[in-house]
Amino acid sequence: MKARSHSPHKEHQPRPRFGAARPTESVRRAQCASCARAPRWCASHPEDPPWGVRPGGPLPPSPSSPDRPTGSPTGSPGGSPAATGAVTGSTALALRGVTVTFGGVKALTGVDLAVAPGTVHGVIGPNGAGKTTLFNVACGFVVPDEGTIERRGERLTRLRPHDLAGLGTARTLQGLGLFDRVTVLENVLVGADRHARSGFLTALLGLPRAAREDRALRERAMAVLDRLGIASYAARYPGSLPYPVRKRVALARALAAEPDLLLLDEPASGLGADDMTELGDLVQSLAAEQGVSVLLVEHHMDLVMRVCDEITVLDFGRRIASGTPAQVRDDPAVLAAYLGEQVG
Amino acid sequence: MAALRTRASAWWAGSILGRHLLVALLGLVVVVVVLESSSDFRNLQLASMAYLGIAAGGLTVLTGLNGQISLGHGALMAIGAYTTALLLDDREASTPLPLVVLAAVVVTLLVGIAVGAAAARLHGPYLAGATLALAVAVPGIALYFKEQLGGEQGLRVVLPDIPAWVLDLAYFVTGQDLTRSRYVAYLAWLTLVITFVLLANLARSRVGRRWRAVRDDEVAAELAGVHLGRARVSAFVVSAAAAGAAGAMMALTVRLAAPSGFTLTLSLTLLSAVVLGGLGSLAGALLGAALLTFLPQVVTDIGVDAGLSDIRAAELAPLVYGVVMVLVILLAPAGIVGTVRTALLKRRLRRSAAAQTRTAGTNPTAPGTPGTPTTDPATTTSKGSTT
Amino acid sequence: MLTVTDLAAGYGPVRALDGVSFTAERGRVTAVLGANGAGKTTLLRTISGLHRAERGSVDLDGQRLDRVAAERMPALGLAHVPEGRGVITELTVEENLRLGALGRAGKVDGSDLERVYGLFPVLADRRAATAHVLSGGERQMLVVGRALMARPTTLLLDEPSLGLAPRIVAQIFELLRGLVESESLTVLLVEQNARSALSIAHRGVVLNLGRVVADDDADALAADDQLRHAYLGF
Amino acid sequence: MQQLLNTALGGLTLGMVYAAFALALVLIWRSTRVVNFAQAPMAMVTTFVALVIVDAGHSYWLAFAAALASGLVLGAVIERVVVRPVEGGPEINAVILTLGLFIVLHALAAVIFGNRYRSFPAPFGVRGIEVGGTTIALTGFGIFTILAVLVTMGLLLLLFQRTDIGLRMRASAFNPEVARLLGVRVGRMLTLGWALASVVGSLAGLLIAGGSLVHPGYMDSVVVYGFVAAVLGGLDSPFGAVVGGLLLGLALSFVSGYVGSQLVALAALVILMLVLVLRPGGLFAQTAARRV
Amino acid sequence: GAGGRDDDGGGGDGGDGGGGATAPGVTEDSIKIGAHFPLTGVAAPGYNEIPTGAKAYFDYVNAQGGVHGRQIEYVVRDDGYNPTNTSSVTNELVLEEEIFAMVGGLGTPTHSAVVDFLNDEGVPDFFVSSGSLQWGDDPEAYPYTFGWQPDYEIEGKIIGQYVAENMPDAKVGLFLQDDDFGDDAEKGVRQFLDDQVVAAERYTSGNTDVGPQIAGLQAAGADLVLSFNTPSYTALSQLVALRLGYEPQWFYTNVGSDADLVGSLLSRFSEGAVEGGSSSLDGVMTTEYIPGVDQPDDPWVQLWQKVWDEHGEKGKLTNYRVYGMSHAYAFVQALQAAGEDLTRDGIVEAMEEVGADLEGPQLAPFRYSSDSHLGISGMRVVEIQDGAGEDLTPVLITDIGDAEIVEDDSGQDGDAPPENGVPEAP
Ligand SMILES: Nc1ncnc2c1ncn2[C@@H]1O[C@H](COP(=O)(O)OP(=O)(O)OP(=O)(O)O)[C@@H](O)[C@H]1O
Ligand SMILES: Nc1ncnc2c1ncn2[C@@H]1O[C@H](COP(=O)(O)OP(=O)(O)OP(=O)(O)O)[C@@H](O)[C@H]1O
Ligand SMILES: [Mg+2]
Ligand SMILES: [Mg+2]
Repeated sequence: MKARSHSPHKEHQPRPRFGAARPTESVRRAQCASCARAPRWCASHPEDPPWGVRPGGPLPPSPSSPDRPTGSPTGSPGGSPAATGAVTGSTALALRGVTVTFGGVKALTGVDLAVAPGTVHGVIGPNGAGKTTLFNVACGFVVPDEGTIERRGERLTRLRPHDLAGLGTARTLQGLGLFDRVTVLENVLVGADRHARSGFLTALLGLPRAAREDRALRERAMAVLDRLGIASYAARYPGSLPYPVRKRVALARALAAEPDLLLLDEPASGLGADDMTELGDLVQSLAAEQGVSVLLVEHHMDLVMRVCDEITVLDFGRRIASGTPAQVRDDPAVLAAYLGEQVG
Repeated sequence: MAALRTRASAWWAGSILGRHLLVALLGLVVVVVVLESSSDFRNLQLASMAYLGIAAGGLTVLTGLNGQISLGHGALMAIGAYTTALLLDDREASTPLPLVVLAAVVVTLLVGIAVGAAAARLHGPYLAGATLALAVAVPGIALYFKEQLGGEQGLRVVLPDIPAWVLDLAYFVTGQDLTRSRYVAYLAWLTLVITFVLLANLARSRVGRRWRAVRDDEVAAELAGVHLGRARVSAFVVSAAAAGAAGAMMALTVRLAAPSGFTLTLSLTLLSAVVLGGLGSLAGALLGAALLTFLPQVVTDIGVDAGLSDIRAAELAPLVYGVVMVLVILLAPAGIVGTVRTALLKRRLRRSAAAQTRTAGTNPTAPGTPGTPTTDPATTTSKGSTT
Repeated sequence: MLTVTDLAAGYGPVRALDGVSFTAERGRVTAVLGANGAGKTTLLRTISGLHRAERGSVDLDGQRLDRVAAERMPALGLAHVPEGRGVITELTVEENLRLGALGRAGKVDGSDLERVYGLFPVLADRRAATAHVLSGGERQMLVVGRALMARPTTLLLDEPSLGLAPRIVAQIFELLRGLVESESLTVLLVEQNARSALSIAHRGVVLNLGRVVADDDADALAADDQLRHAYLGF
Repeated sequence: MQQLLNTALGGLTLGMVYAAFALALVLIWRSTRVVNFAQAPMAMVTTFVALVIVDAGHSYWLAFAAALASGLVLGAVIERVVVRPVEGGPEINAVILTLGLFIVLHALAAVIFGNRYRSFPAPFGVRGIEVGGTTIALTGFGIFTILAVLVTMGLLLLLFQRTDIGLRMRASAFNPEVARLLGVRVGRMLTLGWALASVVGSLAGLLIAGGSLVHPGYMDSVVVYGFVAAVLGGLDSPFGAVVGGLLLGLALSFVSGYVGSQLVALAALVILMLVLVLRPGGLFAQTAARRV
Repeated sequence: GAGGRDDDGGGGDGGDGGGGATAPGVTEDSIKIGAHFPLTGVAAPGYNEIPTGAKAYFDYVNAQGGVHGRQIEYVVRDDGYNPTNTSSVTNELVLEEEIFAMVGGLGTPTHSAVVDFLNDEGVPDFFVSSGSLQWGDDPEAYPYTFGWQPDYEIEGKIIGQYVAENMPDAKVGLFLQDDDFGDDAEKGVRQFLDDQVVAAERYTSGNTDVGPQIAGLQAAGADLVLSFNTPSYTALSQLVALRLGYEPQWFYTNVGSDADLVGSLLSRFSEGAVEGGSSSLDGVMTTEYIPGVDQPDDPWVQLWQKVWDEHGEKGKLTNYRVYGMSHAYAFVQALQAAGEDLTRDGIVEAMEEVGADLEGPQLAPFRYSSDSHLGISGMRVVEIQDGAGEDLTPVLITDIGDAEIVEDDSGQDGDAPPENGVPEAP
């Protein structure tokens, strides 16, 4: 595959992994006539259907696969949180005066941060500044010693990660955190699981309802995989897949939950330039077109500067700066603490 | 693994239950044929294979799908067995058999909730230690409450007379009278089939999916909205319930529930059966149960035929049994079923790879070909710090 | 001087390396570049004996390295900073560092530790903490620091910048340059970020699909637009 | 009063015995990340070796030394021959393997040494010591046991905390690949771990056997309580093992004496659960580790 | 039930065994019998010697031409003292091996698992190796089951009466195995000296730490300890007593007082903490219902010695083996009594008729009759001196419940085996 993927004229080649990876019917049919490239990746197709999902639950029939039936009505009833996220004007996530200490270590000290709905909010800072801890607070792994967390205007207290996931918070880990002994599809299905309603008995007795629901979930999951261009890996086990593919699987799992708040912890680490670009586009479209609010931690400045609407800079657990990329980049404090001399 | 794992490639429609029932039906036919064509002794042996199989099935779900190790399932079987014994204490015992079994399951299930909840936060050796203690503690209770539980002698189990309609049915179907031992064997195997269908349903459902997620990566699972505690406890309870059913069948087969019947050895052999057969696979569990049931006798017979005195032969039996255990682990680390399966996968992988390399420059690890079921983290190149 | 000749390795049916040959001069930084899956990590793992070579040879200053067990490498002055998962999270920061010095020939003394702590003050504050609590970047620092503890003469770095803040990356690259000059190290540097890698490397080897597609002076590579677009992504 | 004292002293000696065995488990856990269920039968075999030597008319101490030595060898051999292949595999396989070994060693011992009770000598008195007219349930051998265990614990603490070899052993156990990269001869470390653990195990065996009866199964009850003790303490801590052993020994002794010997195992379960529910990593586990 | 009609050795109890024989397991020239013993595992030590003894005697009889020209084939199966295994090996013996009778199956919990099955299948279940009452106190329920050794209750009674009469002001402590053994015995003992008992401590077999129990007896100030336990626990209790400096008068039951064995166990501890040799139990009181190896010149023991030398395995004659031989002897006699054409019901009837008159090593006659299948009716109390028992009482016999204790006049004591060592029908 890589032969083609890395040949000089790749702009006019199908994307590497997806092109080569024996595309599913849908993918191949989806290739844009002008540039023989999956439309969703092709800059010359602004009208391409948005990424991921649309408010209102069931997945839209994606043009990349006109033959695929729409998701079953059992999907996510009553509109996915994404809707509310987009509608209510209140902030998607707001941290006020959050302080976290581990033993002696002050990981966070009185950090304020507000993510406006449908925006990409970058968090940068030196290693050990507290970025991941911030995430851990936002998704319930760490209970702050002080400070409050609000989601869409409601204050959250002592909610555990799985509760928050139920409320539409999704997160990717700084590592990969894939389920290595189940297939890629199942990895994503676990993410989509929060849209299932059938209970234990239904499962135990294997009632038709369970089967129906399962089918719906699978369609959801496949749609997400397809949009990330890794549908062809659905039946594989993550362990031996190329690294970027695994990164995408992790992302797909988060997206399958159709979150309205997405926390991405160094999603680009270890990715090549091309994958990074795609990731950037993806993140932007998520925010711009689904009103998904994204909180992004990255050390790749070019990416951060490109996709973020707003950036918060942490150092030693304190917020030392925040503002638009432009403002932040020229902030001397940031330069000193984080960027060092060579910027971007 | 894969026996329970949902074939990811299959997003084809179709009732889960339907397929499992089909398999179950075939299974039942086989059972009838085998039981009818074998002696009373074989029937009883098969009955014990069945109850071991049921327990092993439950354990393989717990350990294989949810990654919780239990050295205490013998104790859970004991609870099922004692419940049965208490309900079937004399010929006039009025409770119908199905209710008895149900009661055994429910009681064990309740105990399972307690233990599972306590064990939910434990991992690896700590869980092993806790369940180990459970395995040795429970028989002691039976000793302590002599009056109610019969102490060392244990409780006799009186097998209620075979209902007339069953006799008639059996005769109608098979043309033979139904002996008591065969009756027990049928009960045990019927229970086994039912249990396995239910377990298979769960394993293939979202419940099973969440169990596997928790097994593979707790943090990621929690982030994906899986309630860790609930997942682990439910897995434990399910396998406890199976153990309860197994205990009930054991009581009916052995016609006694006594502490010395539920030593630590039982729990440990159960676990080994599961692993030797192939962790996570119901077929493997059954295979392991067969191993447990038949190996000792076979070995002893071989010994006797080889001219050893009965006593020497008996002493050798465990030796051979142990050696077999060690060898299986060394030669078939994924258990018998698992190893066979991976062998097949490898073949397919190699073939497809060959196909790939012929058409130059395509992805060597092409889609559609499943990777090896488990990839050793050490060998997979991976980035970012472990979280 | 590290010479790799016709090296081949793979994973089952997957060909990860397919006849790779190149030379890394002593006292120079040689960057190994290429897209994901090009075989960079496999190359390093094969050189340091973690992965079995199916063919070809590796030669370090006149000594055959292939067929030498991984655990003997430090004694030969070769240190490998693995890709990810390099920290032993159950040990404390200092134990990790001490471990780094154990493998090498010479005697350990405080100065090594101090040098590393000087380089990464964050770690100094964390001496006694189990590495488990470290942040991603802190772990990466620890791995790099640990490699330095071995006072290697040959250093294999697999994406050392992974998850590190730009300033730290700059620091590390500075340090490398320094070491290469002062102690004439042989450095084999695998990097995703080709631009910054080439900025300190003297030479660059570009892998693709397990084959060497370019092997030239760093600035020459950086100058070659077509190559840059095709493989280096900038 | 005297009963109280004697029950306590009995518990103390018993606890030390559990501790001795727990130390062996801790050692092997720390150095190979395996819980070795075959530890007991291995110790049993070496004890029988000692018995053979004593029966041949040699001194107790010669037999003692021989038992430890044979323990060393046995441990090393077993690791190299059967355990090596399963290392790096799923941990449950190692568990099952050691269970298999358990059965094999038992059966072998029954065939070779005979499946009957035999008495095992003790180097010191097995009569209680006279204190002011009354005898207290502490024998010369009991004191020897206590000292031996404490010394062993001290040595283990030194080994792991202070020495390079200890660091190497732990590194190999936690992350073999990285350890190799750092020049640790992982294979040797694992062998060493098994060998040392088996020596400590043999010591435990001798301490349990001394002045009492042995037969192929005489260590079996210790398997459970020794393991429980180790888990109580938190498998990683030698100190914890000893504390756990003492806690268990005393508790069980009192339960057995004042409640009923049938409930001893139940008591063990209850204690273990109480501890683990509060501290899932045992008494002396490090503070809650970072998860993300 | 009717056996499966297939080739792999079914046949069940259908009475259609081989050849011209009259019962399953019986042919013109052979009788196949079976037994279950713990040959492996924790319970094996000691007990695993019983079948070797029995086998030696059967071989001896076979060498003498067998019984009614039939050779006795003795099939032993291991149950590891686990009822589950007992039931499966018994199934194998009855359904597959098609034994004629079960002889000497050992253990209360283990045999409980199969007694129903054996009686349902109509398999003679002779001489269960256990003193539990249930082997014979209810012939109605278990017509095919016969006990052999004196049950624990009468042993308790005889001991109790002896103590009550000869040590009226002893403070009695009971050291009991926590199962039917201890319970039945306690029942018997308390009939006579309920008021003298100051403490009753129970140990769980398998738990080798009896320190707390002995400490309990010591604390209660018992100066006479009646111990109902197995030999290894005799040794353990002695050791603990040493540790505690506790020196009461010990009274072990027959089961636990195997002076020869315990002596060898207690011998050779350091610093002479225990005097070596079998004299280590000197002064201890116990009971005796068959002569043991401590009486080498008893004619029966001499017979056993001869048998063992000729047909035994390696290893010396032990009381366990003597026990095995003794009930083997009784079974051969039962076969003689059952006559030429052997049937399962036949041998049971024979036992009920003449069982009480069986010759044999036992000092007191069996209680076999149509309304009791209990074994030997009595024993004598002895005190161990130089490892051998010295009579304290004549042979006393009684029965369960409140049957009184009387001297035995059957002359069973002091009889001698026939010349060829093979019994005739009584
Ligand atoms: N559980 C814990 N116990 C002790 N210290 C901790 C714990 N978790 C985090 N820390 C410390 O808190 C600080 C912040 O950690 P965090 O992971 O948030 O940093 P980060 O900003 O994500 O760094 P990086 O960019 O390298 O990932 C670090 O110094 C880390 O060592
Ligand atoms: N454990 C494994 N099992 C199977 N295939 C593997 C394994 N590790 C790597 N591969 C494959 O080998 C090839 C080379 O992988 P390698 O990790 O060496 O590339 P890389 O240049 O290091 O990529 P990256 O830049 O992502 O680190 C890739 O196709 C990869 O999918
Ligand atoms: Mg981080
Ligand atoms: Mg790499």
